Amino acid sequence: MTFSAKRWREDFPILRPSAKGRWVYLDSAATTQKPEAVLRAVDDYYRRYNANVHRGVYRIAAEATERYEEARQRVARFIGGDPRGLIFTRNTSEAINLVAYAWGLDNLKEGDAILVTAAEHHSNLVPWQLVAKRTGARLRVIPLDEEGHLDLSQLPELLEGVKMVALGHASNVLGTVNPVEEVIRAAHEKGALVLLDAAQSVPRMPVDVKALDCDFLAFSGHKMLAPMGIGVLWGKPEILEKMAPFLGGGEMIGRVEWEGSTWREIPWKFEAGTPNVGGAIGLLAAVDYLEKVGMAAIARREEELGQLMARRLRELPGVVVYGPRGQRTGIVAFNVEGVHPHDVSQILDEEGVAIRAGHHCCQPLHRLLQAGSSCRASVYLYNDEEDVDRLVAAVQKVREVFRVPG
Amino acid sequence: MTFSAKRWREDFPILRPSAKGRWVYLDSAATTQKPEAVLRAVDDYYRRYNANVHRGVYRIAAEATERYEEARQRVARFIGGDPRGLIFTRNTSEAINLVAYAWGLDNLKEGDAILVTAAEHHSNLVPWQLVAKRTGARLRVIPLDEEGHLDLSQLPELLEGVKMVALGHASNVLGTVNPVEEVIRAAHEKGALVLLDAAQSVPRMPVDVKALDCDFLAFSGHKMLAPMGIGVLWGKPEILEKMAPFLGGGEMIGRVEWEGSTWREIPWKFEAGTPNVGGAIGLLAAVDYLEKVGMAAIARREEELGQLMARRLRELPGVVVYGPRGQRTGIVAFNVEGVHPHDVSQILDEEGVAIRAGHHCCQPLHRLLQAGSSCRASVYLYNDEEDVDRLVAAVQKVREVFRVPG
Amino acid sequence: MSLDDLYQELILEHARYPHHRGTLADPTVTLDAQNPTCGDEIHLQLKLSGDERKIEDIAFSGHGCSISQASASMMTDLVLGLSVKEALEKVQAFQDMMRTGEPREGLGDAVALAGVSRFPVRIKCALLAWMALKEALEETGAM
Amino acid sequence: MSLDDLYQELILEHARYPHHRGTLADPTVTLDAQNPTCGDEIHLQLKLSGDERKIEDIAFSGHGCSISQASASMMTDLVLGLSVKEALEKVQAFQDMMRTGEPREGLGDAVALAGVSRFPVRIKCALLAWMALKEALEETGAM
Ligand SMILES: Cc1ncc(COP(=O)(O)O)c(C=O)c1O
Ligand SMILES: Cc1ncc(COP(=O)(O)O)c(C=O)c1O
Repeated sequence: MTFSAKRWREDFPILRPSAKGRWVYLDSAATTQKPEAVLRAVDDYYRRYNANVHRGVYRIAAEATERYEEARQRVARFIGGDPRGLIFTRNTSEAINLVAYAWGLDNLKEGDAILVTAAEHHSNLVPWQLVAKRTGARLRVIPLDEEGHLDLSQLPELLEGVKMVALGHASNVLGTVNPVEEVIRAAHEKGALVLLDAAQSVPRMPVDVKALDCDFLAFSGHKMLAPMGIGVLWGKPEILEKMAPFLGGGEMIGRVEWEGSTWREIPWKFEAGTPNVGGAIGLLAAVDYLEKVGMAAIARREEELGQLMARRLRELPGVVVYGPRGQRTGIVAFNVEGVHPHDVSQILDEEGVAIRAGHHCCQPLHRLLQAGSSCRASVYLYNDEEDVDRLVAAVQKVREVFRVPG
Repeated sequence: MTFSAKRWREDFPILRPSAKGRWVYLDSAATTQKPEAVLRAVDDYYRRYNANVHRGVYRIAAEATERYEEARQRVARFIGGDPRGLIFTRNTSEAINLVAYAWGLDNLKEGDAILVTAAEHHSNLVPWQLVAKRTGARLRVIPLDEEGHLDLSQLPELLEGVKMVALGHASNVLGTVNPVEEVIRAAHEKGALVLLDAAQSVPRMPVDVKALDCDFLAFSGHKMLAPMGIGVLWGKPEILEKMAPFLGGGEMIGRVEWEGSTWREIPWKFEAGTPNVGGAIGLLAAVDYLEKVGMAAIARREEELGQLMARRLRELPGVVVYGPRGQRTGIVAFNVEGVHPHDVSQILDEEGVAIRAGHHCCQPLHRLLQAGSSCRASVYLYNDEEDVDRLVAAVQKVREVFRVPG
Repeated sequence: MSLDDLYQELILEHARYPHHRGTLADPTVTLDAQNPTCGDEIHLQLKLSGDERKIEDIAFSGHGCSISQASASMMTDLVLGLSVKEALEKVQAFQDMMRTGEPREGLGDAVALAGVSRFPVRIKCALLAWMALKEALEETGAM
Repeated sequence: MSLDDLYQELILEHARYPHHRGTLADPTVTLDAQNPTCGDEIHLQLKLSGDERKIEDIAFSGHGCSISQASASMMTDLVLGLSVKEALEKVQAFQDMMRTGEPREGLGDAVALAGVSRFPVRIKCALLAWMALKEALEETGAM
């Protein structure tokens, strides 16, 4: 059975061809487009049973609450986790900050270390810098090898004194998937916890928190077909239970007295105020859609297209492709010699191909790559070989306009 | 010119009469319903120009960024504030927590006091308890008089040693509007800052931060026609500039190094990760709609219906209405003697009237009212006198089922 | 679903004049439980026999809606005099009834609450006292 | 809007072979500016006459897209030898041109950048050097 991107594409209103022809979207690592099924689920919520959750006795309030909690169950099942550990946040960034504050402020102190990798997204780096500053803990960095893989040769030494390993699962620049099982095992042996930044893995491969045995996992709905404004932190219930709350407010309380308060049980302890119910319902529909397509099929497909894209781009003279030559995801960062990524992206846009240009929230990694910025093309289930052809042809056009030698 | 709720009602798909007749929604203080214009604006975004903001060169990314920043300008104008001080959050709760953490952790210490009122919503109480616990600061409470108005007779004494006054603008239970100008003036004289919890004021009356001279203002989009998942913190730019960031991540950074980072200018310094662009665009459309109806007209209308509801309910034997007899908003809390609010709300639901039952996130206030919980009916621009009739008739039905004497 | 299912005369009677409402002079176990979403609270007290095998006396106080009050009243009627083991079986039977909506035998007046299962938001109200009992009995460790 | 507006030969020439790229031995003012959304950076150096009235020499380094590089190159050509006041007027004229899209007189080669105004995301690129110059001149306080 071959994967039919063309068939899936029909479900995405924004991807329908216009009079000018078909537009090619290759920026799904930044945010994905949304299928009709997700848009309808959210619309149906607002047109039929929009209400604040948890406290309403009337019918639509009960229905909204039920669907919201069903979304929690469903998304937890999707990642193989206990739903009591599933907290809805705005996005990956907020999820990581939640842990950095609620776990970090109480569990880090002078002399402790937090271990990250050299390829970390700012969202899995800056929160740890902020909490390090407040607690006196220090950051330590797992280096990369030439191809962008983690260099784990010094891992045991790096783990000395580490309380938290904050680790990207799949890179948003290099197209690598990190050997997180190995790091998790080593970290646990030394008594450190592990948070996985799964913003780029949960959308594009099967992820099972039980099998991985990670302590925390963060991801964003908008990168996996759901609307913006909904994300997830999953944490092991026994760890979450011991943590102080993060945001204070409605819904997360037990008993409120002037002198202090008690908290509701997890996961609600970590959800303050009116949640994004419509967003959670959208994420539920997105997860249904993804399972219909099949996460294993998506992962295989990503790998195929990623390989093809990397190979075809590498064939062009004056084009450098970052990341490994072997196994990879459908996220490919590259540069055209002597042409700034902004200019590449601008010309590609004129050719009807949307890619991202910049540091992709990975300034330290770009310094390592000795590039101020890069171009990034990333595929999703609606892309196919024809889109890769269009990309390559458009990069040729860049070479012509800027007279790139070769 | 009379206010035509009936006309506005037609804009709200969820409020259209079904075969069983017209359903009466009286829970807008919890969350409002959404007009077609808002639903369409969000839908149009996802169907036409959904993209991650700020970093994209291609056309729809540019359009999404422009609309997102236009929403900031527009919402800032709506509250009369400098757009550089307008930060998009998930909701009021997150907005208040932002200040409690980012301002509080660095500016509160042992011996300092935070002043709140006895009617505070948990979202404007618990964040301060949390930061008080971390810093050694203490909470102090402005008491209420018999009718639920702030008792300001001891204000100068209460303000001694206070660094922050966290003050509800309009109560979500009592229907009162607090004399915030007076408190702000007194607080500023003593060098204290003032945060207004405007979750219930911005949706139902003209609010101008310049005129009020408050330092921070927090409110939620979902309580003013916008989708869930979008809220606002407005702060005076000169104060925000001096604050450390709250959440770390993409978008809020200047230069990221391993050892530490610099921040982007305000307001972006306080927006980490992918924002809820669709939500912001929905809020823009909501603000447009509200200005078309007219905030002054909405305020007058609220007052009329609030008065009517309070008076009609008070006329029923065995019904107690909380809050003032004089001026009030369209939020009315009450109890039916000997009948638990859950039971009242259940019977009202059967009669097609949706109200809220519970402590409305105001446990301390309910202890003051000597009620574990209460019923709350709240109107918005789509409600009218007929809805009040329906409410009163349904409460009569409660009295019959439970044989309330009188 | 109809209101009459929910607000049957028997339920209203129990809610209006609850049985075993009050406190015990010499309880073996005391347990507080609450429904944080609505603020309802129950304080449950048990007096167990010397070998902690049998519920010799029971009382409850606190506040809640008619369903939670009636449910507590019916429950206390039912489990008074039972062994810990029997009482826990009743709790299980009541939970099953709430989940399935099927009336269960051996629940005394509490069978009238079967209709609550059709009002999902109210199930928590009906369960509050039973969950408190279960927790209290498990605390005694007398099973 | 068309790509040819944006990538005119003159612009590409300046981008490929920028004028006054480098550093000064003895600058009066040095200013770093960046466009945080894309990471582009400029280091601008000025040598002012003794009374700080006149731009006697100018140089820039850093990295950025063709538009920002070309713009910096054109700007340095334009303001070299001008008084601080004249230079600030040029900055104002360039800003106006970016806002309105109308070509402005007296901007030298930089008039070729008028078309950038039709690409809103790129305006920041074109403005980077000019904003740096403005800030640098204001820092000298020589106005
Ligand atoms: C006065 C007041 N403050 C704060 C909030 C919290 O708003 P949100 O739940 O949107 O964060 C509410 C509404 O629930 C409120 O009425
Ligand atoms: C690896 C990685 N981590 C974190 C994030 C942050 O996600 P969000 O912006 O949704 O918070 C992203 C996406 O931008 C990412 O690619």
